[in-house]
Amino acid sequence: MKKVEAYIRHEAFEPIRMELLELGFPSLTVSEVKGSGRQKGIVETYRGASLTNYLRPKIKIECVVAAADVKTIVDTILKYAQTGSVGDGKIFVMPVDQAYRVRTGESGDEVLQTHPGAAAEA
Amino acid sequence: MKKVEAYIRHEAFEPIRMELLELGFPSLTVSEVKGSGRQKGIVETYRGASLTNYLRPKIKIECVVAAADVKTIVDTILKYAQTGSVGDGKIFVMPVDQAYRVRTGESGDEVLQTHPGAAAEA
Amino acid sequence: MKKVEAYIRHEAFEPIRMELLELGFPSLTVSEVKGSGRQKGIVETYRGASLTNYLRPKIKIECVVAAADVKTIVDTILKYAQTGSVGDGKIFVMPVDQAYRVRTGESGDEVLQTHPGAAAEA
Amino acid sequence: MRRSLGLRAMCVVLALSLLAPAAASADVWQAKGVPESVGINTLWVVIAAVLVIFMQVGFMFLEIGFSRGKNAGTIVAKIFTNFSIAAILYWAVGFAFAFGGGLGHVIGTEGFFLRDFGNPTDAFPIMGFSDATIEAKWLFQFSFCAVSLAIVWGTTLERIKFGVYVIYAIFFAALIYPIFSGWVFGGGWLQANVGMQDFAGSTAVHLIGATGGLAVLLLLGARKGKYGPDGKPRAIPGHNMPLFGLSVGILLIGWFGFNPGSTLNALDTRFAEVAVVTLLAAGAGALGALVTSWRITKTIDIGMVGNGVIGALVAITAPSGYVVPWAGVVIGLVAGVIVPLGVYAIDKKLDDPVGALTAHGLCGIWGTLSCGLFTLPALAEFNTVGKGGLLYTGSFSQLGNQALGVVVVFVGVFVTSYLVFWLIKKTYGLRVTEEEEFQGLDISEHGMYGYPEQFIPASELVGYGAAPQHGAAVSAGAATTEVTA
Amino acid sequence: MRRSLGLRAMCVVLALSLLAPAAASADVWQAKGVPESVGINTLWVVIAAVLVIFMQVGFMFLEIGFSRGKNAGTIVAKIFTNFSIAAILYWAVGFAFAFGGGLGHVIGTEGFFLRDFGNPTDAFPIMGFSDATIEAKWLFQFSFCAVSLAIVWGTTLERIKFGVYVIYAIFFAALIYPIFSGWVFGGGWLQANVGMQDFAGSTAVHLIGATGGLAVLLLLGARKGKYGPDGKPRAIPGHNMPLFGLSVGILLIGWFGFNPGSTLNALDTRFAEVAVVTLLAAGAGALGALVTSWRITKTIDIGMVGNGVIGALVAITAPSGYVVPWAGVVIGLVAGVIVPLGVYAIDKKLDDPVGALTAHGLCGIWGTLSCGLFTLPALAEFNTVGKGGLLYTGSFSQLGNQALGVVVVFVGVFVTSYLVFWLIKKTYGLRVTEEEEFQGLDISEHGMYGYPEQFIPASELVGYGAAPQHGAAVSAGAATTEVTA
Amino acid sequence: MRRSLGLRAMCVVLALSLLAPAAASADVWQAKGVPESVGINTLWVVIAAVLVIFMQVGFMFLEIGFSRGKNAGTIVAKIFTNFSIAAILYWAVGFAFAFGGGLGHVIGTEGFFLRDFGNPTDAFPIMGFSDATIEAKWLFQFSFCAVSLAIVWGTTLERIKFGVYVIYAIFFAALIYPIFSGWVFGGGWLQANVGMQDFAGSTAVHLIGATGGLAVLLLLGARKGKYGPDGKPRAIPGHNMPLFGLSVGILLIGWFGFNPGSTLNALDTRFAEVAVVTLLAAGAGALGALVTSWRITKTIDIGMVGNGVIGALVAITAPSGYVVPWAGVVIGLVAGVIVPLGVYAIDKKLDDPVGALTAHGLCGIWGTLSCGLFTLPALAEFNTVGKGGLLYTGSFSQLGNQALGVVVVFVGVFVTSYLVFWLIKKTYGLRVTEEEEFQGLDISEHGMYGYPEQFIPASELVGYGAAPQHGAAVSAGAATTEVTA
Ligand SMILES: Nc1ncnc2c1ncn2[C@@H]1O[C@H](COP(=O)(O)OP(=O)(O)O)[C@@H](O)[C@H]1O
Ligand SMILES: Nc1ncnc2c1ncn2[C@@H]1O[C@H](COP(=O)(O)OP(=O)(O)O)[C@@H](O)[C@H]1O
Ligand SMILES: Nc1ncnc2c1ncn2[C@@H]1O[C@H](COP(=O)(O)OP(=O)(O)O)[C@@H](O)[C@H]1O
Repeated sequence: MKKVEAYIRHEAFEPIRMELLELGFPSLTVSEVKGSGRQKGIVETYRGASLTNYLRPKIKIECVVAAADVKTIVDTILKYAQTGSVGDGKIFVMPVDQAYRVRTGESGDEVLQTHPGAAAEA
Repeated sequence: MKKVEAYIRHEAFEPIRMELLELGFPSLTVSEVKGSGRQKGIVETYRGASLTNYLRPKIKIECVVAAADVKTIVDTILKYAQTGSVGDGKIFVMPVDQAYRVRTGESGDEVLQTHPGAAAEA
Repeated sequence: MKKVEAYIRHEAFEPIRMELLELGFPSLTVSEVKGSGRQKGIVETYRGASLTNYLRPKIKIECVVAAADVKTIVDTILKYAQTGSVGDGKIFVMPVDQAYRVRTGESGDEVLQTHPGAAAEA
Repeated sequence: MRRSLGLRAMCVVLALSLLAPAAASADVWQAKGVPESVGINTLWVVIAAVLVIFMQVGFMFLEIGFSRGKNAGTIVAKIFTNFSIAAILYWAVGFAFAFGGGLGHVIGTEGFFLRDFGNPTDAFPIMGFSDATIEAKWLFQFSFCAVSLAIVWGTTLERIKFGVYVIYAIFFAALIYPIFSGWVFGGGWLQANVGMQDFAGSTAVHLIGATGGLAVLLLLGARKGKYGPDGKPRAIPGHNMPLFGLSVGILLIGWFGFNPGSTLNALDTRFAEVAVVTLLAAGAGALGALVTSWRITKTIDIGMVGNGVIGALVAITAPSGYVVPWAGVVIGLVAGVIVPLGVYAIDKKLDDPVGALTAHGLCGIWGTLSCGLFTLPALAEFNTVGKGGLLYTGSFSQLGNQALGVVVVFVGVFVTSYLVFWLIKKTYGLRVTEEEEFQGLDISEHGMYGYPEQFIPASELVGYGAAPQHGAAVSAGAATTEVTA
Repeated sequence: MRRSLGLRAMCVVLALSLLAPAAASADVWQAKGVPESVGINTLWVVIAAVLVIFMQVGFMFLEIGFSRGKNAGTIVAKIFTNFSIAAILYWAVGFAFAFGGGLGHVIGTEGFFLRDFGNPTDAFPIMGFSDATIEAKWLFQFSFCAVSLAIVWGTTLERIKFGVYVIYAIFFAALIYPIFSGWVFGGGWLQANVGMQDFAGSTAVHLIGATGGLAVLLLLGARKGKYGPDGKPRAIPGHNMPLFGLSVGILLIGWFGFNPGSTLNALDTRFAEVAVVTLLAAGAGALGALVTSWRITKTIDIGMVGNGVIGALVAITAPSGYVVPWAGVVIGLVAGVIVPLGVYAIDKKLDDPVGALTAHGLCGIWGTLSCGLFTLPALAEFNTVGKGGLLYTGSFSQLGNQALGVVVVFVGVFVTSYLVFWLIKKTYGLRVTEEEEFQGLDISEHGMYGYPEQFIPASELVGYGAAPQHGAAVSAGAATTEVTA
Repeated sequence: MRRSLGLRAMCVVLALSLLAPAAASADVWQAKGVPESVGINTLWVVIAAVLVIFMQVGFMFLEIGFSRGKNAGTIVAKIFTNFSIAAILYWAVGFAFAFGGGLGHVIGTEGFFLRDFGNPTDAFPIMGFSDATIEAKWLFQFSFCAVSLAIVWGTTLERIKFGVYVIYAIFFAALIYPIFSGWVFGGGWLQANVGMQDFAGSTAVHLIGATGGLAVLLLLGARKGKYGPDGKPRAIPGHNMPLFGLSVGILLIGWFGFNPGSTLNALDTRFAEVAVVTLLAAGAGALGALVTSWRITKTIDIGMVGNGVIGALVAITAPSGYVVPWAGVVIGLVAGVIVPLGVYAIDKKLDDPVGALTAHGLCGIWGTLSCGLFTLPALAEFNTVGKGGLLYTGSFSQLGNQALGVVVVFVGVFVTSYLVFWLIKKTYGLRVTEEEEFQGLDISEHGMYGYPEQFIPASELVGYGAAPQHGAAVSAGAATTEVTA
């Protein structure tokens, strides 16, 4: 089991979500984060004084999948999140020991997603 | 050391927090996330046009504990977060290499929680 | 590759970010979280009834670096986040399997940061 | 489906209201050659009416401020819908029922659709002391009806079905308010025969509204989660104190129309004195509530200070035309003390999110009774209603009459309102489902949040957020800076 | 650089406006020994003007409520800038062009800088029926100009360059509005010769504004993302329905100055009747829009209820001085039905975030035409403009004159405005860059968000957040509690 | 404990204020048989007072908009508490001290509790030119006192202890404001003997307020974090520009009561001319500030445009009754230029979050001095105060008198206020703890956030959020959709 964490632009999320859904990976979690990287900051002015924001808003996607599915997820994210400009973001893959579905209490790979390869349930 | 990450409903959090506190696990972090999974979306209308939200608000709990305590944490979350309806959420367990307490700079299992089994500290 | 996750006070972030930038680690992500730990709660009153918040706002820093750089990151965070009072927070280090730069699709250690030891790219 | 009931009823009433006068409409207006005093007094009454109409915005934000963010938008729709229903029905029938009869009447009979009456002074005898035109008087009295209706709903926030507003508004603006307010200050039997004093409506407007609010609350129940498993009330803080501040400010301004405008007369300059009394009461009320709530909770409760202003204004409404300034200060101060005590006490059992039962109910009662204590005999005479208060006359008679009036109106409005709400509950239903309540009325009743950006994930909104679309330099206006080495 | 164009132009006009009258300024004021009626009518006109000026705040929040949060602050700057330009220019030249000529004029020629005219009654003959002072009349007419200008921009939110406001405002307040409004209610040829009825400006104020809005919209285009790849409109919800509610409430209040104030006269008491007609129309409009939108979308659309009020008020503006109450109800109701239908239809092709084209355009047209149906002959006579409507006279002639007026004004304003905007587009540019649009106008045009705490990360703000700085016990005020074992 | 000091003092004053008149209260009101002019002028004065009272809401949102969200709610409580203290004390003693004496007085001696004076015209000679009733005049003058008090606190936001508001308000409304404003426009020595012109209070209201604000600021110090380690000012943006826009809009409206109302007279129609001058100045001020700040910062600063309006209104306050329109434009324009320059300069050393020192202080001084330049001799004569300005007379004498007045008032108010604040600092304390400041005044002083949902984690609020409670289909209203395969 692996967790894919991606920090991407807001605009990229919707097409990624839709393709993942089609591919059988409906389950993921997103959150609003602020990232610092190569992307430029933004300078605000207020009553003559200025204020620089180095942190820019990003969407963080968290998606836990079976190890075999990592490539599909990463590729899908790369496909839609790439604009070629600085600030496109990063994807990280991390190990996961175990997963539980709260509703049923069951655990293991089969709780992860509903893609063809996984234990269907619906 | 393990990190337990759980995505649950807002209402479930309060009882979980209270039981974990009693069990000696006062330390955890929560954040507001939006999840997509089996749960249905919601359709809004605005001036005749409609807008579907597939992402529903969830609470994410992050709690790092000694490997031996993972079961206690997972069981507590399952106990209170289970309603039996779609959207109850997931729990993931992940490996952690090291932990530091910022206040003292010390590291290791003993910085994690204040439960009986861990190095007490008051 | 390792991920450093730190839960710290808001005020500590700015100096940490600046020092990391100087050290060649410009890339990181922050988010607003609420933490529960040893720190005291806060009691509100509303029309005579009272309401206790046990969760206090914290900043979560996420920073993925090469394994060799973990110590630098942790030390920098400890340096600025330590006030000595309860509530200073925790740092956790976790394994990461792989990293991708979305803009270019490349992967591996070199996508992580721009510090001298890593593959420069500018 | 379910919702169409109220709307259909409304349409029928509306259609009727239009057909009738269409037959002979030309009679409303005639060329005028009127004395200057008519113009001046009409001017004052219209301006006062506009100030009172502005209070709708005050009630809107009182409720918005004290609601959770998920229930904020619905209030906007509610206010304008209710206001509109009241306008049409008070024009069609309400005003006639309230004012269109001889002194001592139970229900008026002249002046439907503001037409087909002879000399306005005969048709609406109680307002004959003012020569302002009947249109101005209608506008002013309508604005009171709309205030009274707005007050009702303070107890029902965050859980009531929208259609209930519509259905009850019809009954309220067409019948309940006109009849009972008519008894009190429309020249009805309580005013003309009992001699009950209520200058601008502590009872006739505020208590009537609060009584309707009590009736519906008893049938509706508390918001889910308001009372813990132990039965103890829990804090459900409103989401926006600044907007609550706006509401109090606007209500305060509106009250300068409400009370002084009730003179219906500018030329005797009484209205300026009423304004001073009103202001002093409001000030004393804020301070009374501040100190009282601070003594109890050891915090400076923003809501209490604001509600102290409102409660004091409600209390001074009845006596404002009958008392001198120092009495206004006393009346306001007592109202200010009542506010936190009433709110804390009622909150133990009844879930009244804005504190309407206290501010408009208890303070309305106190204000009405206070005439029995503080009415200056000369002013009773000037207004030709009732007698001086206990303090001046040593007699309890006026106080008794005030109490009688309060009881009659409370019982009358409570019974009729309870009946209407009970019928609604049995047919259309009063309350949204638990699911809808949890989601919030904005999304469940109106299909959209009142604050969309706070409830809809940014990634699902079009062009939301402040992130530059490309990493490229942001052009003119927002200067940029390189951060990487 | 680019932005300086408009500003420079403005400065020049300003300088001119100051130099001229500086030479002989003492002539404006003379000691007065005036009949009481002058004071009274002046009082009413000034108060009405203040109510109408308050509508600027209404338009501010109408636009703020319907914008995304990243574009909220710019509207504040826009409103005051436009208002100010209008004030200076309408004083310098606008009023003179609009009103300062003989009856039947095309463009006025007297009264620049409110000076150097002889007897005001001769210089501004159309307003001779009122003896209010010329300063009061100017203030009132200026407030209309400012409303009309505010209406223009409803279609342009969230993407227009700030300088466009400045440049067009100069043309609008100095020329476009004065000339065309002068034709309609400044005693110009449409009023004096054609007999077009427009009591308070359904055409002269609202349609003119909406027409300007249409012209700029055609050149400006939709907000990015408004239309999907399939060409279908997508929802871009505004960010704040409570503030939208505030806007409607304030506009409603303002309209009690707008329509009744257009009598310019308190002593004939007509204004009270106009107020009643206005109120009833607004009420019917809200209900009409509520029911219509509910039938179509099955939700109670908050925006539609509010826009129903606005649309009905726009519609009743022209006939308010010509019709009786029941007709007001009908006119308002129809406007209420028009609002959702118009908004849904226009939204398919044109991106008009606040619905100005419908509320001020379509409803303005409907209101103007409705005089041709419902004008009471006696009131046409009283106002000495045009004749009775179809319903009373059986003749289509007034309706035809109304239609002619609408067409003339629409075409005239559209052509001149389109030309001005086209020139702006070719030189200064109309639209911010895509990047700036995505970021939002607040940061890109004004260098700071309208809601800084929502867009700037807390860790980058000074002393933001509510976290205690040290873990130590929080002292007085906020009690604390130990939570760890 | 600490907090009880101010409250107790307040209670004592209050009790005294009630006891005294209780003995002989019936004298306030007498039946009237007054000339129509009294009614008309009283009407205008009361309406103007209501407009000025509305400015409290303006100041509320000015401060709210420019504060961080954690300090927004406290302002609501502050405004109503201060307003209330001012009401009670200005009625008890303030008005008498200010106006109740012969011309040239240092402190008035008649009219405490608005009673026990003989003929009002003799008791309050300076207001004898108007026949409006004394109650109306009191209401109007009180509203000025409340404005002046509200201005004080602009410099103190986000760090002052609530009790300071209470304590200083008592001194201010009872003594400081009455005495010094009385010298300037209450018929005191500056007005009667020196001939200082201040029509509506650039000095008597605005400068007095700003001077109090300067005194407290010097003792209070800057907000934590405002100045960096290098001593350079840092941006602490306010949290809500739309609400700032609301404030400016309301203040603008209020000023139509403030300046024109200061005629205390409707029948001479001067008020309409004052209104025109006021409006033109405001417009010029917005444009002056827009251009000036844009030249310096290259952004269109929303706050500056709004503050330009306010600064210009402050400046035109003194001359509004003395100058002709074009002079109003010049005065406003200069004030508009002063605003950004003053704000930027003061911000370098003094932390004045809303810019009160500039808008009310510098612009108040400029406005007062501008009389010495632009006063039309005929208007000086009409108002029977002072002489024409330099521009007309070539003499510096009026300018000198204006300067003298400014200096006297500034020094007097500064010294007394500094003393009061110094005493408060030594006893009760001026400033909350660092911890409380960091947390925000809402939670630390009032025990609850002004925006609870933004500061309290959703999971700790009752029924917060928009998440459906069960995964089950959301019923009526919000349609739903399956998303999983
Ligand atoms: N090493 C990292 N650790 C955590 N977050 C990162 C890291 N690198 C990048 N990010 C996230 O990705 C976002 C985009 O990264 P950035 O360096 O600007 O883009 P690019 O990789 O195209 O140069 C950042 O704003 C940050 O949120
Ligand atoms: N594989 C996953 N990766 C990340 N988050 C997940 C994953 N599966 C579920 N979640 C989170 O859990 C929430 C509930 O999941 P859902 O599938 O709706 O419930 P259920 O497991 O009861 O069918 C989701 O909204 C999402 O936030
Ligand atoms: N074991 C943990 N798992 C997750 N988050 C933690 C853990 N321990 C601490 N935290 C985070 O760190 C913050 C500070 O911890 P706290 O225990 O108050 O400080 P200290 O370590 O100084 O006693 C908490 O609010 C929480 O957000």
